[in-house]
Amino acid sequence: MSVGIVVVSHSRALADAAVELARQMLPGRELAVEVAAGTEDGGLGTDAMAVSAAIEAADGGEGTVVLMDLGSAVLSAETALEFLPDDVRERTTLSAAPLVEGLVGAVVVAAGGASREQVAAEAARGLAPKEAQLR
Amino acid sequence: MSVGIVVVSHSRALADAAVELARQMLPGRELAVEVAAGTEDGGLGTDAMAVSAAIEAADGGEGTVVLMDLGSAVLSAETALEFLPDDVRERTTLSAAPLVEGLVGAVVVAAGGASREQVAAEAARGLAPKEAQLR
Amino acid sequence: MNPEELTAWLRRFAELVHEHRDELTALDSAIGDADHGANLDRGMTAVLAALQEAPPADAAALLKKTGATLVSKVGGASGPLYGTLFLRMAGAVDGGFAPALRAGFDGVLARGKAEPGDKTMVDALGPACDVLDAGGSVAEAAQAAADGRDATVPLVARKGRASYLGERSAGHADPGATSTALLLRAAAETLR
Amino acid sequence: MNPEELTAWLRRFAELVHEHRDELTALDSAIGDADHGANLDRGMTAVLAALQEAPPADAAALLKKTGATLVSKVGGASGPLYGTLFLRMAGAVDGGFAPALRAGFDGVLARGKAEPGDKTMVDALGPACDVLDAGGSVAEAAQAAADGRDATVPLVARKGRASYLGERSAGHADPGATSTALLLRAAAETLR
Ligand SMILES: Nc1ncnc2c1ncn2[C@@H]1O[C@H](COP(=O)(O)OP(=O)(O)O)[C@@H](O)[C@H]1O
Ligand SMILES: Nc1ncnc2c1ncn2[C@@H]1O[C@H](COP(=O)(O)OP(=O)(O)O)[C@@H](O)[C@H]1O
Ligand SMILES: [Mg+2]
Ligand SMILES: [Mg+2]
Ligand SMILES: [Mg+2]
Ligand SMILES: [Mg+2]
Repeated sequence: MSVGIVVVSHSRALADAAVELARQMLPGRELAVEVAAGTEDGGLGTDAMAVSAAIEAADGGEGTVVLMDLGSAVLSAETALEFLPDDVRERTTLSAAPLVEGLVGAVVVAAGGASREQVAAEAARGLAPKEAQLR
Repeated sequence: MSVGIVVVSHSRALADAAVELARQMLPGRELAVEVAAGTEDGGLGTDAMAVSAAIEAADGGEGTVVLMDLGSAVLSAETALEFLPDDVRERTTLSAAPLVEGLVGAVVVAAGGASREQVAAEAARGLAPKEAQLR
Repeated sequence: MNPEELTAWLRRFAELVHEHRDELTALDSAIGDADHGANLDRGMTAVLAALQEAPPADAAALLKKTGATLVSKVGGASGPLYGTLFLRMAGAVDGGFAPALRAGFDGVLARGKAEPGDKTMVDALGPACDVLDAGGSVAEAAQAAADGRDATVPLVARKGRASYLGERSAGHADPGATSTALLLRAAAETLR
Repeated sequence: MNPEELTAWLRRFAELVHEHRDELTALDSAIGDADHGANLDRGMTAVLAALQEAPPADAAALLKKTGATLVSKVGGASGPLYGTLFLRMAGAVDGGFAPALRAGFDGVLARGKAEPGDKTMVDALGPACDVLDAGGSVAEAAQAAADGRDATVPLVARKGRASYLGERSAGHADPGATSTALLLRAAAETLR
């Protein structure tokens, strides 16, 4: 089992495209990556209940790392924690990492069997490749 | 005239969705935001010539701030600089800021008439709202 | 408190939100993403539908359902914030409106981490709670919320989307403080 | 160098890339995003089409067009890298193949900021340039590039997508070093 990844965004299109980009790095490999994005009617927004469901779906026992786009998505994700069973909540990490850049690194190390702490740390250094290239 | 913004991504869908999300913060306001994303055949990739054209299109005289998704997008953007007229190149800033988070802040301050340095600085602090919310 | 008076309050709030939908959106258009009216209208419409569909047995269940609906349906930052307000009220409603609203306010503070003066709904909700805790009437609390909303006009936003605007956020009332003033006005019109 | 021999080189490289497309993609599938074969095949197909459409008058113009086409059509990191290689070769081609390739290699280093041992195309291109600069034949340079490619197998990637894998990138040849070995093999087969 690997750590699961959850993408919380105001935009369904953004989340789906980010996941597609990241999954490129997993040719033929499996990983639970769940999306909670957009409002029910297809607009821009987040839904704490959808985040909660996505976390439960992505959690295979090793916990999840949750990436969010903007501050209000963080509020929804924090609220989502309240609706999770205690054991699932305790193994959920909300990450302030850059959504797109962090996701790519996170899926690679998660698929490699890294721990939740390692996945979150890799997401957090998501800007490093761009910074190194621009130095 | 405002500073223009350019979004360079491997994914056209990702770039378009990020711009839609950011433009929400500019109800009724104008701003040049150009996208260079994806390969000609709709696949995932970047194109230095398309980046160059996007920078020229976004530059209204005050220069541009260019946001990129991953390291290889930085290589394309750096290559794109070679194909720009000297004056345009000199007022182009390539930013290592988080693509989505930085873009939202960048468009708001750019639309407010900020300088290129201010726009780049705002993009660079794109993770601050998430970090503050998660502290 | 009984479910009937709470339902009356929520109905009136939904009505006021619907009436002021465009005004709330216009305020959010000046310093945000132009959706606060649409967000809250969608959320409160969903709340009324949920309460209608399966009327909760008691006040706590009703507030819980209200909160759970808002965190799901509003879409913006005000969703988890108003949602948490009602979820926390559910745990304190046995003591009456004043302690329930105070518990809700504490929930909003914990969720959003805003401080008074950050130009948020906190600036309308806090003064209302203070009035109630000091023994004031709900009408007086509603007036305090309206004054708090007005006092957000000159403030520079330090939380939420409006904070992206920096100094440019000054000169406009905060959308969330404005809707909170409506929440208290609805209370003054429906609760004794 | 004349445009005819350069065209022969590029044609042969395009052929080899096309033949090894699946192998390059399989290598990139192990430590990247499984597109290097498709990327370079698309890029070199576009190069041949561009050269055919409007045959450049001299070697420099031909190399420039090749580079400009690759930076546009490849899509991956190898686009700006191979593109820069050819663009810089254009400025040094008057001195012959060896100084041109060295100038191209310097361009790749400046563009990608990789160092020898980072498990990239640099590890195949650098040794080839060293052989040529020391007066070796193009065939010897091609052998050095192939050896450089083989030497990437145990390395841990420190640049490009493969670097996301950390230690897990060891045990596989680098896709870009593999295609660079093909570029030098094509040179050995077409240039004296
Ligand atoms: N961290 C926070 N703490 C308290 N209130 C906040 C916070 N962030 C935003 N708000 C309130 O939410 C309102 C905006 O709500 P809304 O427009 O529905 O959400 P969004 O800004 O996500 O579009 C603001 O006017 C403000 O009153
Ligand atoms: N910064 C760099 N410097 C030198 N070579 C690099 C660099 N980044 C990537 N490469 C080369 O590019 C190859 C990958 O090319 P390709 O798969 O076409 O691009 P991408 O990785 O963007 O999908 C790698 O195998 C490596 O040899
Ligand atoms: Mg809003
Ligand atoms: Mg919103
Ligand atoms: Mg690749
Ligand atoms: Mg690629």
